[in-house]
Amino acid sequence: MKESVGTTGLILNESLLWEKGKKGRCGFSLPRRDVESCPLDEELTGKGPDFPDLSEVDVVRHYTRLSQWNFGVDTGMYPLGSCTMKYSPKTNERQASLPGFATAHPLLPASLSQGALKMMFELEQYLAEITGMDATTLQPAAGAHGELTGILLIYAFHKKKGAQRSKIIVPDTAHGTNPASVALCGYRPVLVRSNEQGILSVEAVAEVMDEDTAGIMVTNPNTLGLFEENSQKIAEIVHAKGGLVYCDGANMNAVMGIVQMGKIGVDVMHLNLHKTFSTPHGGGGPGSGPVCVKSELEPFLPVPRVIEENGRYVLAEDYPESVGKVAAFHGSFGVMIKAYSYIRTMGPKNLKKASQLAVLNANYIKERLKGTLHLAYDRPCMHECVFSDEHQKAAKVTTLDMAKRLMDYGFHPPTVYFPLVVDGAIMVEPTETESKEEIDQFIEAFKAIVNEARQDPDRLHDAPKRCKVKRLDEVAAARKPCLAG
Amino acid sequence: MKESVGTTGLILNESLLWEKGKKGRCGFSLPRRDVESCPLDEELTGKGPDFPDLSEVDVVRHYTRLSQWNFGVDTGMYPLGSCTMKYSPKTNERQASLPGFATAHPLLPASLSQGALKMMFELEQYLAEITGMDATTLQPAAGAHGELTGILLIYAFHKKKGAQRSKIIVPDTAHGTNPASVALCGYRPVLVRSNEQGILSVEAVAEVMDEDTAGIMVTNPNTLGLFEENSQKIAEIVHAKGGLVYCDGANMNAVMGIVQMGKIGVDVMHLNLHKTFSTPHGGGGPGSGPVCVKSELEPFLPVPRVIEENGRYVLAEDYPESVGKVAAFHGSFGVMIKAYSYIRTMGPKNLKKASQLAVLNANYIKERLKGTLHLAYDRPCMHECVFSDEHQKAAKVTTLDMAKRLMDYGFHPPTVYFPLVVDGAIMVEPTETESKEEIDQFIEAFKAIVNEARQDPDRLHDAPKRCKVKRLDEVAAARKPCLAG
Amino acid sequence: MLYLPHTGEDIVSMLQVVGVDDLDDLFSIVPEDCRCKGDLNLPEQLSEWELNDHMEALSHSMAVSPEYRVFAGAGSYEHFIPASVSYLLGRSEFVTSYTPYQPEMSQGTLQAIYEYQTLAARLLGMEIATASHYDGATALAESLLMAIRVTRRKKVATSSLIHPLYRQVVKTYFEPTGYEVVELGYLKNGVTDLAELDDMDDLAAVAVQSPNFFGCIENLQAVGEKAHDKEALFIASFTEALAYGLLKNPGSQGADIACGEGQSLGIPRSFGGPALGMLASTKKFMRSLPGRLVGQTKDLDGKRGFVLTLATREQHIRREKATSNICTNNSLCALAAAMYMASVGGTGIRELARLNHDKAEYLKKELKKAGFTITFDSPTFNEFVVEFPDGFEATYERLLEKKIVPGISLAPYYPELANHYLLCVTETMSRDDMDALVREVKS
Amino acid sequence: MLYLPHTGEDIVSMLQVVGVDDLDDLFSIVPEDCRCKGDLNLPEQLSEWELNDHMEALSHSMAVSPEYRVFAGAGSYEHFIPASVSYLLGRSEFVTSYTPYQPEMSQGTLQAIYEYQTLAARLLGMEIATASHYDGATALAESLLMAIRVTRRKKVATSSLIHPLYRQVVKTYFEPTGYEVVELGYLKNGVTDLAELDDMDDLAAVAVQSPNFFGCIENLQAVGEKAHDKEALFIASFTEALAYGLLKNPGSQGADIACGEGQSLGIPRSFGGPALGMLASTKKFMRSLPGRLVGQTKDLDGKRGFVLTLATREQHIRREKATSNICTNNSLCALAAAMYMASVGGTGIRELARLNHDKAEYLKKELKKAGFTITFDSPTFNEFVVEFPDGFEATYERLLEKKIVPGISLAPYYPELANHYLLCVTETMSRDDMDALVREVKS
Ligand SMILES: Cc1ncc(COP(=O)(O)O)c(C=O)c1O
Ligand SMILES: Cc1ncc(COP(=O)(O)O)c(C=O)c1O
Repeated sequence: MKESVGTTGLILNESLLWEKGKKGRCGFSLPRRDVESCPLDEELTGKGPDFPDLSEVDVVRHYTRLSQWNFGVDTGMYPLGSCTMKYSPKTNERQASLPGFATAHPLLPASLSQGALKMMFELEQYLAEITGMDATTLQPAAGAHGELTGILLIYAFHKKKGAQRSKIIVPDTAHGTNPASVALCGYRPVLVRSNEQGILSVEAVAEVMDEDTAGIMVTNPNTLGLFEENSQKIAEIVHAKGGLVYCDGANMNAVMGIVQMGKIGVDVMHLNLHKTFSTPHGGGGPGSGPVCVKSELEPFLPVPRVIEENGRYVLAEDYPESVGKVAAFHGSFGVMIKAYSYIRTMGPKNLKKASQLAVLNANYIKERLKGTLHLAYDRPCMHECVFSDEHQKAAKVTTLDMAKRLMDYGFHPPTVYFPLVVDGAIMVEPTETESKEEIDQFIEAFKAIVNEARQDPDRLHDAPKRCKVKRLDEVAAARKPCLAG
Repeated sequence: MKESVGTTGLILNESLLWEKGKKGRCGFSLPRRDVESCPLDEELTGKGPDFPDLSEVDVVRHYTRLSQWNFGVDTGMYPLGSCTMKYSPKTNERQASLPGFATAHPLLPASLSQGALKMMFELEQYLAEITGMDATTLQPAAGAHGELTGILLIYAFHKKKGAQRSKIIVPDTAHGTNPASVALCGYRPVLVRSNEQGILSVEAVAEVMDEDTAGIMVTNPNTLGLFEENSQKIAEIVHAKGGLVYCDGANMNAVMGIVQMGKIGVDVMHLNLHKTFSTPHGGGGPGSGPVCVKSELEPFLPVPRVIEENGRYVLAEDYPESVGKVAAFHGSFGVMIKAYSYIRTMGPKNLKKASQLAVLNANYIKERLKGTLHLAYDRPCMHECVFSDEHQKAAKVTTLDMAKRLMDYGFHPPTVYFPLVVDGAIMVEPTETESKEEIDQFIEAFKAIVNEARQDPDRLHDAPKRCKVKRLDEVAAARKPCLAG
Repeated sequence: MLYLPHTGEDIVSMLQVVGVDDLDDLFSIVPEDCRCKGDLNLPEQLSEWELNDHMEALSHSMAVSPEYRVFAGAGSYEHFIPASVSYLLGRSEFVTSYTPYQPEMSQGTLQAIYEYQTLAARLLGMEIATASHYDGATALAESLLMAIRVTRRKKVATSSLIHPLYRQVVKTYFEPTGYEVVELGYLKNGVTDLAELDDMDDLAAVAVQSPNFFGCIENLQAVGEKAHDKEALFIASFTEALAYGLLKNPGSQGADIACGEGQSLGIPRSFGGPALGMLASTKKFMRSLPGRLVGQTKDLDGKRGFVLTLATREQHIRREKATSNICTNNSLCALAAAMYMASVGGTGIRELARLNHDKAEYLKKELKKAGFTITFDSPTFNEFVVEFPDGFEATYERLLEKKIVPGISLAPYYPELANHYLLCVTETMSRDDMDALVREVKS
Repeated sequence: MLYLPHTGEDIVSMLQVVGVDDLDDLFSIVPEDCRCKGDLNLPEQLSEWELNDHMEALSHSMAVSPEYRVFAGAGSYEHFIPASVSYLLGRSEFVTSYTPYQPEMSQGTLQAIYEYQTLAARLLGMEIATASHYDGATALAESLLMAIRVTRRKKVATSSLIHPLYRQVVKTYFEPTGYEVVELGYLKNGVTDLAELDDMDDLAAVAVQSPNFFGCIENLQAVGEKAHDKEALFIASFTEALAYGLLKNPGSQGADIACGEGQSLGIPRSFGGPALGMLASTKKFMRSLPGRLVGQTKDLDGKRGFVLTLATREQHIRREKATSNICTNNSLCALAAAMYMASVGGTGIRELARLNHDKAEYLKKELKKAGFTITFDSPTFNEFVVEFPDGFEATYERLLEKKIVPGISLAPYYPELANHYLLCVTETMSRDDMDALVREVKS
């Protein structure tokens, strides 16, 4: 193959903040003091935090250097399965930083915040339309927070019905946040196994669904990148027993404008704006996890809700059945602006196109790599495909080794060891913003690595060799945790 | 010494723009067409430039990767002599990008551009005050452009006097732009040698100064980092013979608030806002090279000039003796904003302090390295000090070798082989924004390198080894030039 | 389309490899009746330039400084943010990376968050801090649940002077759990009535906010003692992190957990989010903490590096037994806070906090002079409660016309406090701004 | 002070090493009577926040879009700039580096400028382009001087329809040289009168701008033929680089040198600067080019890399014999242009140029309908000349009140053209904007 994308170059070491600086420096322009000082009672004052004192140039170099030890979507392909690492358009960043939005106080009177309320009102409608649901709350701050909110809605629903239930069905392919969210609401997750095709069978659900089960939590498309074909029948079963269907919509990027979740019996679902709707991940957040519901659950949505009253927008609190609040204010407003901008600049046709190309890219990789890597489920996939290290076991090369070696080739590794149903899973989600050329390079790189696995396994065991640090000892980190300097 | 600042890490290869992309892609949002198309005569239309078609993500990755092959002041110490690579405050960038400034048309009526005119008017006054001169033009786009403008003023001065002259005195320590600017104006540069102390002697100048000499062009402090102590006497001699004194003020960073050029007989001088006044260099510009003059030269300044008329600012064209224009519009307005912001946030005390610390840093390096490297002139220096590879000749290690090796240690090399009067010159200008810690690391690095020069010269001959590319063949580049792909 | 790089040929050749005829065929497994019919009903795409116009128009309808002077805090504070922080935070290596699951290629984020954890712990006087939570309210809810896990008790006591919206979030989180929340009333001087604790038992935690919602500084030490007497955890909550540049920190007052909102530390208010949930504790509770943690370790060559650690607490390993369901947190906000704390520095933050306090005192004084009542006489930081005369609503509206927002009305949260307003003054308010406010409310 | 890292102790210990007692002693070599007495007379330092207020106030007094609709071009054009370009251009590795004298550490800048040179050459249809000059005017002056060097002749002919301000710069540059500039008049249809060339001899160059200052497209091929008949170099000058997305490029019309302004290529107008001087030529004149050049080469391992090259033309080697005195150029502006050209792409620039042309034609048509005279009937790109009735000055002022700037008056530059205005329309003007203009000038 031609020269790998990854190479090495000069970068700079940088010590920890408190190993730098000198007392008396300051990187902040202290405002002029225009009032007399009036000292607070000694009783109440401490000696102040032990922060280093740095100049502006100290701070700028520190973070400029650190940034160069990082890899982002802007650096290269980041096929992290289940995370939808698509390109985040720069214009969306610009919109979110408009002073009117960025510096607005959350408790401004509605008369002074019409722009923000209008944007939120419209975004709620767009998301309801995209999912085929009836109403939306933007308050949850991330996917898991959306799950929690959704389960709280289910809880409120059953409570109102007068008969609370104790369990929620969760398939074995579910993301860890699903059972965790279920448990947070006092429900017991009931595990159902996906079938040999990697999806839920009607029978499996029928077997466990009963009157004490509040509902089911299905990720669709699921974490194997497969569409849950039986979802409608499953929904019927669940509904028949008075349960509700929760859809984890983290993988909505596969089916925008194609599948209407509302039509397949979903009662409540969350979206990840920081995945499907292109808002950047910021190295782990902030995200935004709106929840969309069918009308039967609307009364329970968190307050305040943005409503329109003859052309004006107001925040309404008066929903007696509401679950209350899941965030202090309105949720990740700054993130919503970016998702809103994305939807407005894409329009209906391009959103659908995006899903089609995301699925095309994933299937293309699946087809071109399945000879090289063991493919867990050899069926048409949606936005991602899941391989494993099965074929490399002989050479004692693991999924982790191959992941680390990919770094040397200039690619961020896929998600590894998830979903748990595939042992040594390698979960590849390219997203639609990767061009055929990028994807071909990724495929070549993976093939080259699999060759190395055969010919020179230690190259992989020792990987990565090009990063600023060699492979890090995560076990030691957990054994004797050092969490602060 | 402790671990060097320089190390290696993962960076990404990136092909040339036209080796990427696919016809039909676009990284630009084409505006909606709201008028009918009306094709231009075939006669006049070409087939359009052969540009690659790229998506926004292609472009973003291309330049993100390229940027990581670069080193800037924000990355680390950049002691490039004569270039005053001080830290460029981020707030100044913000001011320059304010829409009112960034998107203003240069020919707006004065009534619609008061803010810009006021800023320029005040900046001219500030610069005159800092240099101790009477008037300023902001039109020149860089230092050399300022020189050209200054020499044009001298030319106009003598022309008005009715007796043009043919020569201008230029010392051997002068920057290459000086003789080149002199020549551009049809004058013949007359070389005078600096004395054994690295400065101009009164005698040397007296010897060559005559009635056919239009003036002298002195850099003060000069390029050896030395203050031209005899400048007053020299000015007297030049003036006595009807000549004018031009001061290359590129090194003004050494003497803000300390020396008044106006007081030492300077008639005209330029400043480099992109050096002394902290505006960033942008990998080679844009700069700004204002010219300050004594009142006798003011009538000749370029037009238009910003003047105040009872509180309003206007652009005045009516200066019959003006040399005309050196730029289409007002010069590097965007750069001026940054310099203006710098002066306003520094204030008179900090500007002086900046010069004091710049000189302190240079003298500190001079003292601490003079045992290690040969010091060309062992006297108190101003903003920079000049060493040479004298001591390394034995080991066949050159200035260039040491410069390249400094990269591996994480520092940008000093200016090398300039000024020409010192053979193998190593010209170190730390500037005031480098802290003692940074400077100490630089000194340690240089000492380590000099050790390597003794023990393992080839390490230096092969340097750099940590950068993305090894040492580049500049000779081949010039022998068979390939200037476009 | 700008963001969709595929050309016609790309699609054709890729479809061939996949072995289907057109893009729709990729979805043949999707049952007909699950499909969308026709296009989504969304507005047609805008060009980048149309978007700019549209968003500028929306943003212009918002009341923000410098045009407006907003004397509102109540959990969201206006503080200056250096241009250097905004620039650095925008570097795409930070912005466009995911949670650092692959540490060797995420050392920038990891060292920066490790530094954030350290500075956060130092600010609060605690031993360790988490990598971030969604906001101050969810950080408090998670802290209370953590106390319940740790103590195996089912009841918590929370001050009624904790931010009312935080208490609503706690209520929402607790609803399905069956755990009990009892609220502590407040005294005339605007601090929590700790006496009410005396006849409460089996408390998992006592949570008090300082400065509290009225801006008053609570006696944390007393809370700590009472809580510990009952073997309950002492949870110190806060909405204005900057206060600890000046006040005694929670740790020094015996807090077991300190949690709250870090927005003041260099994060734009952005209509309330994204925010920064801060959560810190003593080492003792390390393995019970919710949320992500970055720890120091070594690489194969023994070189220092950083990784996400103690994952066994987390949902992706522990599933339903995890200490929390949180996954994505507010990492970039934590990074902003770290950059901000590093820029302000130890010396700077103290002077900045002083300035906040002194300016608020100035406005207090001027309002008193003008004849208004400062309801509570306990010391405050940069917020305080004023009682305005009956019918102030009209004045309030008039001030809005004048582009002044004179604080937040307390009535919705504390019906007994009709005509009471919570005012906030930070370093961004000049003496002139404050004098103008006083002039207007008087007239 | 934010930007001065030295602490008191730092200064003391460093002074010790240097062997002087205080900072003033560092300047003992400076004769007493050269010294400043007391502080500089400058305003006291502002905080970052005071600066923000001050600069915002200044900038708000400027008439810019969207508030104003400015139909002015004349060498400075309003074009959309993608947010991606502004972001990328702000990356400090590009912004805070110096001229790439040390190539191994500056490959980012060097490859980017090499790419700029290539795209610039392709846009203009030339073989090579320089790394940049200050602006279009100085690029023209340097081109004329270059022609004089190359041909060893002392006279140049320039069209009177080259931007008047460019011609002033040329005049200024030529004043001390003794070289002669003769100007070619223009014809009724708004193009240069080439017939005047017939009885001129010993010309080093013939310089014509297209589209010219009236917006009219010149017959470059004819210029080329006439120039070459006289063994003079043909210099094609321009102010609107975008035009070559649609028009035949200078190279295809026989230009020996193409030079002009690149501001339209992604560079904000910024009140006229910094700008981008573009200068391109045939390979033949490579070694006579003024200014910096980046060339491709290999490193020790044979890997591709880029360096500044042909330095023997330059002042730092050649001193007074250099082809120019230029040192610092406008590199970051060239980088912006490269990013812009890469973003727009070959397909995009063509459509964008068409849109500029078609919109200008629309306004032309509407103005004609409204009864105004389009003075010159030659084809134009995105600018054209209109004749307004006597006393239009009043209307002009009224339009300014309405926040419309109806072009530039030609009278100051061409006294014979009283009441004539140069109007510009780019992709940033909507049909509504143009209709509004027409409505207003009519009423
Ligand atoms: C399938 C699935 N569900 C839920 C989540 C949780 O979303 P978040 O990380 O935003 O809380 C994720 C994110 O990794 C996911 O992939
Ligand atoms: C002493 C001196 N004079 C003149 C110049 C030329 O300035 P510029 O590069 O801005 O044209 C320089 C810049 O290197 C210099 O150092």
